[in-house]
Amino acid sequence: MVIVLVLQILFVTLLSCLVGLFLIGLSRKMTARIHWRYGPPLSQPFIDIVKWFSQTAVSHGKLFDAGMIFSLTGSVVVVLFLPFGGICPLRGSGGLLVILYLMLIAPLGIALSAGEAANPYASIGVSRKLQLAFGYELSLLMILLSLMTYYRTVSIVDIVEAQIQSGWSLVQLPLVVSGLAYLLIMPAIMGIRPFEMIQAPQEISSGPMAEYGGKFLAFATLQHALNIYIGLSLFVNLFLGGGSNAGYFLIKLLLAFMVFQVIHAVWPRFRIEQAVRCLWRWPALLAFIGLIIVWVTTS
Amino acid sequence: MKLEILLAVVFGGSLLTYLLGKISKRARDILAILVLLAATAGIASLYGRSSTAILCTGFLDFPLVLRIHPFAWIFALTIAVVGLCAVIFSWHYIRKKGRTDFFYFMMLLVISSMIGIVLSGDFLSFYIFWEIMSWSTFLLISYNREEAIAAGMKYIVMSVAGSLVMLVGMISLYTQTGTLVFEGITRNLNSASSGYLQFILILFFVAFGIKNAIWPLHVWLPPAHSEAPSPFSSVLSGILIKIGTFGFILLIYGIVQVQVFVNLGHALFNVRNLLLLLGAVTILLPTFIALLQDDAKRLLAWSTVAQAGYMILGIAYGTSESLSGGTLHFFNHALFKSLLFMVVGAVEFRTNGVRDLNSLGGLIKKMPVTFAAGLIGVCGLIGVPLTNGFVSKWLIYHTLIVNHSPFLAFVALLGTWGTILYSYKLIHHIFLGQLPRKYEQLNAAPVSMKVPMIFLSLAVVVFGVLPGLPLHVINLSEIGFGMEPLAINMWGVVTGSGTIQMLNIATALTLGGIVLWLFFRMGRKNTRADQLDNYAAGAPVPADRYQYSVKFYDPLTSMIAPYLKDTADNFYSALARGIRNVGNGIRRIYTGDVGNYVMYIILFLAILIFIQLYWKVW
Amino acid sequence: MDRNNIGKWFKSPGNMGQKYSLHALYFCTGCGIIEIPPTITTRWDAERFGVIPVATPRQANLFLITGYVSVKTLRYIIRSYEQMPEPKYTVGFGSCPINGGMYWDSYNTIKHLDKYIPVDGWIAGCMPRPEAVFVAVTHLWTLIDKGMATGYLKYREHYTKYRRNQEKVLGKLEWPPLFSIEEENEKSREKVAV
Amino acid sequence: MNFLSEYTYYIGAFSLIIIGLYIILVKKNLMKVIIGFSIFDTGIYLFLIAVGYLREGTAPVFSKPGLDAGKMVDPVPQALVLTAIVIGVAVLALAVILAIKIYAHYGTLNLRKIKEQRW
Amino acid sequence: MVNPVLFIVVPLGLAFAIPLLKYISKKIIRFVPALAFLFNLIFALRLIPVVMDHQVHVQIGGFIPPLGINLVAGPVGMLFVVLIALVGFLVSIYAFHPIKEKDEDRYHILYMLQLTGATGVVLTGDIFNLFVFFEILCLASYSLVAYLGNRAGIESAVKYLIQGSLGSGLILIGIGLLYGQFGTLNMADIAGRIHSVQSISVYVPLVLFITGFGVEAALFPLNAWLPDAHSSAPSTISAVLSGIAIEVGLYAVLRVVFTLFGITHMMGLFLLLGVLTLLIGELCAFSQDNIKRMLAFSSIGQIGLLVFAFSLASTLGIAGGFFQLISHTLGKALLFLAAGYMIAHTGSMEIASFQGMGKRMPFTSLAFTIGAFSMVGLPPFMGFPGKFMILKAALHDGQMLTLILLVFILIATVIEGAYFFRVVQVLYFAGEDLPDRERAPVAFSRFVPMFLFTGLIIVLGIYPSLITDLLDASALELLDRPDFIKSIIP
Repeated sequence: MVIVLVLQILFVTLLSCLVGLFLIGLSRKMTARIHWRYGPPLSQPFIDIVKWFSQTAVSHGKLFDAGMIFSLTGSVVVVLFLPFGGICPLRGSGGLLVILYLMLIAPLGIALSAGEAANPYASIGVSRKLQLAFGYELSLLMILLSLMTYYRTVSIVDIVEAQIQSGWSLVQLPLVVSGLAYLLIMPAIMGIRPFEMIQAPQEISSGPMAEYGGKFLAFATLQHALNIYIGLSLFVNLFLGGGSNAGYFLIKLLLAFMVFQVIHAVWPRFRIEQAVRCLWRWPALLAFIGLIIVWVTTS
Repeated sequence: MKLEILLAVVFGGSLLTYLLGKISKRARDILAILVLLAATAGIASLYGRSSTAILCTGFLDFPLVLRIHPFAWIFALTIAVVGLCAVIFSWHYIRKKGRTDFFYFMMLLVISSMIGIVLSGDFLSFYIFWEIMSWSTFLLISYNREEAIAAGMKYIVMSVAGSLVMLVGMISLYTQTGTLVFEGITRNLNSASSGYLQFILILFFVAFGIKNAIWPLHVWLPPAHSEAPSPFSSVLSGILIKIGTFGFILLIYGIVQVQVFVNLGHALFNVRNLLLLLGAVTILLPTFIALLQDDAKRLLAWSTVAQAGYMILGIAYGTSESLSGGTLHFFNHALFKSLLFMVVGAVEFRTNGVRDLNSLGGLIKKMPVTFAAGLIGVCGLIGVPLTNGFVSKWLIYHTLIVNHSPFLAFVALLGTWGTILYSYKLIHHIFLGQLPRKYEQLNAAPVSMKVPMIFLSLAVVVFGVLPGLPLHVINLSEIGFGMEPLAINMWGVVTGSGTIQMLNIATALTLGGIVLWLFFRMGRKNTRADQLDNYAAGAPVPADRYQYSVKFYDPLTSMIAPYLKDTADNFYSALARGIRNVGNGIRRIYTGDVGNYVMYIILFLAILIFIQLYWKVW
Repeated sequence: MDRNNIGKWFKSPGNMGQKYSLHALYFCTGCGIIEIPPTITTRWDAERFGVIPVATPRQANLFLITGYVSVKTLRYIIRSYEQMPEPKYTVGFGSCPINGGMYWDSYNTIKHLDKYIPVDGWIAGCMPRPEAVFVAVTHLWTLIDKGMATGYLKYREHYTKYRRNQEKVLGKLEWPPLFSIEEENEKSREKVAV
Repeated sequence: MNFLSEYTYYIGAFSLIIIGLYIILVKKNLMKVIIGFSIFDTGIYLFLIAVGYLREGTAPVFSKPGLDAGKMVDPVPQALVLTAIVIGVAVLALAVILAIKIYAHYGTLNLRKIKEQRW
Repeated sequence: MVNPVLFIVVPLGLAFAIPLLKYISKKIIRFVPALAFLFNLIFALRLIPVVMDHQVHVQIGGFIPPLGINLVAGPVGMLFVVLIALVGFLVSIYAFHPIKEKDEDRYHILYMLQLTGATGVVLTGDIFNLFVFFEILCLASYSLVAYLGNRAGIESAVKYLIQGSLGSGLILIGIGLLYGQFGTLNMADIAGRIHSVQSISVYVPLVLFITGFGVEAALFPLNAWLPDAHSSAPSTISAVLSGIAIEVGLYAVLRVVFTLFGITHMMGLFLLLGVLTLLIGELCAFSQDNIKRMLAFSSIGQIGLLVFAFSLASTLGIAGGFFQLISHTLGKALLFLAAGYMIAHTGSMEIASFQGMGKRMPFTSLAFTIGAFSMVGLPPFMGFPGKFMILKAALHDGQMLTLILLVFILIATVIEGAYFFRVVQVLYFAGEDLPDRERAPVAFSRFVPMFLFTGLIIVLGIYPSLITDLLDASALELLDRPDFIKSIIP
């Protein structure tokens, strides 16, 4: 039993890292093809990771290291709470609310680490990250609440199972508005364009990452990869019915990702206040309507 | 320990401390700590006990009754422990200031009267201790002079107003039921009409709401918390405002039974919904106002207001899970908020009173223990898993979601995200970023400050991993209120619709952290860089001019700031001005001209006679 | 390209990683920067070689000095170079960093960049075309393969000399030395060139 | 006319009281106000006397046999008036002394100008 | 048991002995008032258990009422006698240290006359004697207000005199009217027959009495003299004026309203009047910068509260009113003494000039603070049981008007709290922190009365049951009118 659990954990963690990195590579490739370029190989993120690990790195203090580890730990643990096509290692430990809270750890860790770096670009980046998070959380919370209210549970596994019984949430009438809202905030959750102002290399020298080199950058990239995976996985699990097995789940993940990738490739960046305003206007409105619909229909 | 002896120890101890201070300062400090240690031990020894004792048989023909039960026990213990930490913290902190005997006396008096409040078994002794707490708090808030005077004024005026309203409610209960002892009131209140009950509840809600800083009644809190001396701020924020929470629980669950409370009045417009609405507003507005603050203690003060909203939400919702959440949040908030005020106090102490976030920075290098404590406190405040704030907030959210109140849950969750923003601002501005040159010679916090901070940080983490410990006591008190207790174990809570299991989360996070740390060690060893060895577009970093924390969330705050006027505060200020103007106008009737005065006398006579002629009153 | 040679990856992951993931810091000192946008965008697409621009020296391992180096910019170049993590490679782009180029007699221009920081490769020309960059990159690959792109080691070894040269031009530097400085170092300076 | 002759003293008394009150109310000069008080008091004394007065009554002393107690003037009001006059004189004296002091301090007796103590 | 006449005779005799004693020693006269009132205090306290049992009557000259002049020492009377003796004794200790270099003997004579007048007012059972003693009280008060001889004192005294003697004149008219109808001056006698005549003819004397005594009792439109007189008198006299004189005026009103006329159906009017007085007093005090004026206006407010409490006309209300009355007497006397001592130290009556007093005069500041807390009604001080009892009575009353007025009382109390706490803050926290050595030495004669007042306030605040029996008996005396009449005129 324990061995199965350990195996599950290892499998999910590694696979999600791989998937995340693969998605980053895919993203670069897709962007290049849309730009009429040849583009890097799909393995480029892995090459980068290997390179970073072979480099020296400069640390600004204990918290600079610890924050980074803390951040990646947070992301890895979130992954353990998400069903991966029927596999969910920590299913009985708190459900969506715990996931929401664990999702805090990653940005908090990076923020602490970047703060210790004492670099103004990093601070600006962190500030933007927190503000952007605040922007999309408004909608995300309402969306998740409408789901939890609809299914009367806080457990994500239960929600997935309920969808297997009754079909995808996205196509069920009370939840479709929420689903649309989720689609709108998805790029912000994954940190891709048009909500890429956190890093904005041309503007604030890649923001929180400004002082990261070597293995720190490797960790940050892994964290970013996991972040993309988590955002997509939440969407797939909550609205696209999860997956009965890992393969099916991954296909859904991939398809969902490619939709957003197209947007990423062609869109410019918002300024932070434009982004927040945009996020607070349309997705929030939709999510609010969705929540009201769910509340009315279920009470 | 007998309850009377306990009270005698704390009250007598506080007086003795004052007198001893005239002889020896050091002995006074030790005595103060010993008194609270004795109180802590005494309260701890009362665990699980339920008993009553008569303090005095006839005060205006009312008996003064003391009683202990699990619910009072957890409050009393928290008060004693946080009070103890604050007093230890004062050891160095207060040394620089004048009037130290007075400070210790009032500090112990506040703590003693709070213990008195939670142990009181009837409304009269409750009120007496309540008022002693009010005025001693007033004196302590004003202790720092200058701006503190206005803060103290705001506090005491609101406090007096609140307690008068409570007095009216209490006497009204007496006329209705013929007794002031809690059990007697509960017994005799069954026959009361629902309109009367709502009237009473609203009266008491005003009184408790002022102490607990519910939204339109919160205005005293931010200035008071920020201007009080820091050890007292931690008492103020950690436990004093929770006395309001205590009152709420006592009233709703102990006196008016919760079944009665939930079903009271109109389906939509009733006191419960009013309280829930105010709780939601209390979470939402102060959270965002805290974002705008640049004063560390004021930021924490607004955060306290916001957190009080969670407790109100939990208490007013009226399920056993929500009550557990609210009470647990009280307990947790007492720990982490007093911890945070101590952290800010330590920084303030070392930097000679700098609280302005924009002029601090980089202190992690100088005060690492303080930083760690601050980080843990902030994590608790946000509710990062493995710290105690998480479980209590989870309970509140869960009960709101499962019982079909998504909008309240939304407000509560959104408040948490606002909390992240201002918490990070606090930590970042004080401890992270560039260390200004003037602070390069800064010392770490003295031991007397580190000890309580470390203790409280440990408590925050321990109760975060083992929420079963406080929840067990809360369950006992819920049984005392005649409610269904929660299904708990040492590591978490089991409900039909979602479980929380801190064991798994803790293991996952710890193991994950260790594995990733090992993985991190696999990479090439890194070198340490100075804060000036930093990327600045290739240029060398100009020392002391590389500050960047001003207007940290400006894009966001400039958007929301116009909607965040503290209208309640403006209203009260206008009211005070209005009363002053009316007073100034009215006293013009004393013109100084004796002819007018004679005219008043004759007019009075004439009016009295006119009354008789017109209405025939005789 | 031996990018897909698994065996080699296992034999020397460090070298392979450095080769195929050259994250470049373009130092826009002069006119040379005009050739960089076509290099990294659609027309020539440097990304297929794994070369992408990055924002800060902390993330870079390839330093491209694109154009003449004035005394003023030298300070920034040194600072950025010292902040890059090791191993790091420097490539001088155009004639000016090599010998001053058309500014050979300017009082204000650095004539020989390799006096101040080690340079692993030069791209001659005024201007060199983007293809020349790729030539330099592939050349750098071979150097890395052979273990000859060791400018950063030289910098470490002869830091005293470099620092003296730098201070001769720039005066006292604001930042502390990166490595320890020997008091008396009579070793003759070695030419470091491709 | 019967009415007038019946109530002459009362009419006189209340006239004096009203006049006194009028002076106290209207006059600015402190001395005049004191005089007004004097008149006011006199009115009251007259009123008290009138209360006890009996037309064609005798002194309330049984000086010779055969006097009807019912025909005697009531002695109590007279005693009251005596006391009241004593008190009145004391007040009057105090008032005058104070008036002197006022004049020493303010140089005026105009009550409309002595307004330092107000609101 | 002691004859109640002595409570009047002893101080009166000693007062007139002062000019003689002056020739023996100039110092000795300082102790005469203290002696007299200590005597009163001790014997009055010993008389109280007797009075609780039955009323004590004294017929002057052996004539039985209604013909003779009589003294009635009931619970109410003795309560006031004790109070007057207590305050008189403590305040006279304060005057061991002379108020003014010259004319010390006059001060003591007038002081004793004033308090003797007050004692007489509360003990007499005869309406005309009430008037006479009242005049003694008033005359002494006028003179004492002018005692300092400065501009403010003289001006206030003149205004006080004009208003006060107008009031006295009205009382005298009222007495005349009553006598004309009933042919008697004994209060019990009049009370027994008051309902036998036409209503308007007793209404006019009632109104005249209320107005006349109301001037001294500082009811709302009649109280214009009070702030001036209280603020310009010497502090000891302010303490007595505020602690005794207006209470005695109130006593006279109570006697008239409850005993003499036995009114039951005009109480709504008095409730309104009380709350109006309260509100206006507190509002005016709120915006004062002069501490003695502030305290004076606060006295007006307190009188309003007392009027409200008594107008509830229930045992609870009157007992509560008496408790609040005692608390106000002790508290306000303490406040005036403490403020006076601080004024003597700083030479200014501005509140702002009391900065740093907490360091310089720690005990005085503490006494002031405790007095202020007691005034606001904070436990464990004496104001709390008083407020508690009044609120209890008001809520017990339960009429709509009372409940509405209750709201205003609460507002007024909050305002009162605001200005008292402001002073406390100035004492302790305003301005710069002073070093310890600037402490002023505390004079014994100043310390003792303040200490005793403080102690009494705390003790009675913690053990209000010490006096509640007496208060209940007093309330009963006022309310149980037939019993009162029967006990005097069998």
